[in-house]
Amino acid sequence: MNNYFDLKLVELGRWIEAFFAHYPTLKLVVHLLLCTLPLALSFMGAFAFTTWLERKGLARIQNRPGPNRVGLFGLLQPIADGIKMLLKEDIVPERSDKLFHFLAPIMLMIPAMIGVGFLPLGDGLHALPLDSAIIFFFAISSLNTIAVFMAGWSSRNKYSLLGGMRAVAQMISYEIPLVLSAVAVIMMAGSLNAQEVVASQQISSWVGSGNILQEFFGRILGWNVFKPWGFAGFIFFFIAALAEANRSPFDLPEADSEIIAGHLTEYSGFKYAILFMGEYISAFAIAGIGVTLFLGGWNGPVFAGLPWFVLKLFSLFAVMIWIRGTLPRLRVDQLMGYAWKFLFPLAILNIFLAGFYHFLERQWGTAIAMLAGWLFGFGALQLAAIALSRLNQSPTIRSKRVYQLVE
Amino acid sequence: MSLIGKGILKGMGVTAKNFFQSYYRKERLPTVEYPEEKATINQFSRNFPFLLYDGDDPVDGMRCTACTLCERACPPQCIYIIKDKDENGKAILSPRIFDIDTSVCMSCQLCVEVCPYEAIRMDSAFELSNENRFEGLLLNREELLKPNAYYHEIHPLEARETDDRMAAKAALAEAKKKARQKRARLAAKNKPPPGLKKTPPTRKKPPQREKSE
Amino acid sequence: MIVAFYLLALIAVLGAGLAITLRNVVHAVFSVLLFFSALAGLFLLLLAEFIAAVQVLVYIGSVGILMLFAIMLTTNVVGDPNRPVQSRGWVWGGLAVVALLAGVLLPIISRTGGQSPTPLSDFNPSVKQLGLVLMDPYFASLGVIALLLTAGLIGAVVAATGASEADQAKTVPENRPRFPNN
Amino acid sequence: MGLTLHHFLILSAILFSIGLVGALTRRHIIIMLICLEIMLNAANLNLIAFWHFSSNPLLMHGPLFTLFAIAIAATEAALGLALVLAIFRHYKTIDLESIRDLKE
Repeated sequence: MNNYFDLKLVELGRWIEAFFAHYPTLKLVVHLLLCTLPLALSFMGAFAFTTWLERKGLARIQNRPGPNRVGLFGLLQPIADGIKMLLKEDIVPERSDKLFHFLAPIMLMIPAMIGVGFLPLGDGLHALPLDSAIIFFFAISSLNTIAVFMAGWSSRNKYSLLGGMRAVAQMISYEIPLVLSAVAVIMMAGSLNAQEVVASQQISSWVGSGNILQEFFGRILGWNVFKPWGFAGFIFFFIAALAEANRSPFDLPEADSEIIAGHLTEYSGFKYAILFMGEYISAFAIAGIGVTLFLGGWNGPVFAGLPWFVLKLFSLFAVMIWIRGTLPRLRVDQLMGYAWKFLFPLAILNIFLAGFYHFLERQWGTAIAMLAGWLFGFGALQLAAIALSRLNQSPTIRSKRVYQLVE
Repeated sequence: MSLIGKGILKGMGVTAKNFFQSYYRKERLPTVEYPEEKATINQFSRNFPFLLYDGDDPVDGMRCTACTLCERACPPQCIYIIKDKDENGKAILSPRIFDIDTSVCMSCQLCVEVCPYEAIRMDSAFELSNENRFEGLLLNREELLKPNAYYHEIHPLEARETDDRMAAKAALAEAKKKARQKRARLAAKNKPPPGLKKTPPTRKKPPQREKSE
Repeated sequence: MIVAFYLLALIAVLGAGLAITLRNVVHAVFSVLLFFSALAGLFLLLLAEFIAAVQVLVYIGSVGILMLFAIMLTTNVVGDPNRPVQSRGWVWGGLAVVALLAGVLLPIISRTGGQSPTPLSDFNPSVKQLGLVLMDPYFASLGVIALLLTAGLIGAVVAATGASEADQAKTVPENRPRFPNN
Repeated sequence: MGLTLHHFLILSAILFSIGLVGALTRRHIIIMLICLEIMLNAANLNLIAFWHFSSNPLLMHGPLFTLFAIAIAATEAALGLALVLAIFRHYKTIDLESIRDLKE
């Protein structure tokens, strides 16, 4: 059985619930706790682990060893950081909006956690199995913007306000290519239900056939990244997700060389830790929805289920860290121009490409559709991308550059 | 046809190479993990000044003559000197108090440049952290005085040069002294009118250092 | 169910009430966002899942942010403290609305049949059904809405960019408020 | 006692009234837009409630209508706020009672 791990987990949940079978109210409470508590705890743990991973990875990229003092390989560093954050003084600016300054971290944390709840972590491991989970996810993740604005505005600091406004502008702009690239997937899966989207990414005639080889490949080859429109969509999605999660190279709201720490400037101590955690968990949530939409969710060759989801999530995050270690920060006008003049038209074009692929698949079968999709569809996207980048170049770049000081 | 994002991929390749090679190539991970192993200090490194003495006894062999040139040259004014006096209240050529506030010192080395007696030099010790934030970094005479051997240990080349210079100076002074004595003897023989050649020997001393540089 | 309803109703009324009474405009916008989210909860209670999602996405995610941006781009947040929050003759307006509520709306509501033909959670409407309805019989209206949205967007851009160079030169910001309170 | 249509109708009537009071009594132009949104939302709640308690909810007329209403409300908000910006640029104030003349 392939989904052994997930089924055991679900069974464990049922077993715990069975203790409270005679008390319906208590059973409901226990059910809710079982749905939410492990999720919250595991994602907080994942956050702690990721801070370690990020520091370590960035350090290695920059030829440093990274944290290695606390615990083995510095693995206990996040705990030390947490204790430090807890013990720090909580500073609230004198003229700040006290209530909103207090509410902003909570407001960032809540949507991040709800967003995580919409992810199908495994077969049957789905905290909020709504019928329109994916659109709900995007709706909830747009609440981040409000929290960031709240943090920026309530601090009554010009850098905070600038960071907050930058964050809002950026998140609103990149939400459009994000959702548009997801639309292609939703269109092809024919459902907004996250479980059905995952199920659509396996070759249904092969999975469950009993043949080991078919079982093995049936759960891999159906992933949306392996389809032309899915591959392009994944790239657009990933770029937009980086911006949406305020990650480098789109970390303008927190650009420390320009505006100190943006909306985080006036936060200290535990509120800062919570804001930071909220940001990471919303990044997790977006990476998770990326895994669900494009990387086959919890599908995997053997032991399909939770382990595969976790593996994919962390590898996606590792790529984010890798990008952070490589690319420099964008300028504000470049950032907005990139969203509106480049990603947005390409994401729309990608929806047409998906439709074209679907039509071919219905007419002549998968093989022809794949071939034509990769050859023509992808070529069309590439051409459009080149044309757009030519169009968007400023005239000074297009003409030969003249350097005044260099002979 | 240029591929979109080729530059990004190239950059990612560079960082990936950095990442993986840092695990098995020494030159990719040059970090010295400090408390366990210490970086080898370059002999030209400098941190804060210290005072030199010759011989075994720090106070007797002290080269400093409390001329306060360094005190006046110090831009952040972190040197504080009080001249010593003997029991008759007459000034003697050594400092009673010589303090350097290393929390103020900016390691400019101007005191070293200005010192005519090669008495003050830059130290390369760097583990100076201290629990007392008021007096801990204010070094007094006893803490500042270090033997010439120590100087040879930390800055061998420079110390040798200094020693040579001092030896040359001493030899020159000796030669002059001899010449003066000879002249004195000759003068005693010839009995010239007194009070004619009095100043030259004392005036000659300061420019000599400039020449040696 | 009924507890959830009363809770959400309380939040909604509170949010709306605060929105129309607070002097600080940013606070008012945040309280109206509270109202929007309570309404999204009510939609979920009524099994209109998709509408709840759209409510959050459009109202909280976009309209709220748009309002905040408009506030940030216009005056100071608290306003002139010497001027009242309410307009002149606001008592009459309030009284008229209360009269409308008590005299017209509530009697009409009390006359409608309050009995629900289908009990809650008896049916399970899916988003797919909504999509099918939207695509087949009401496709024309969808197209019209799309056209309207595009036109609205362009109109908004034109109106917001608006002022020409000459106009800008004419209205030099000489006595512009100095933003004393943020 | 379960939830009935009455609950939702009375709630939406109250919310609508609150929105109307705000629109009639406040002088800040953005608050007036907010009040318009409150009224529209109250109407949407009404639509959804009627749909939920209708005899054939699977026809999906309620959500459909609400969807259109939301789309129009979004357009209205965008246009309204753009007009607010234009007004502010012209009059240097958004206090409705200070804006008296249509010309210049």
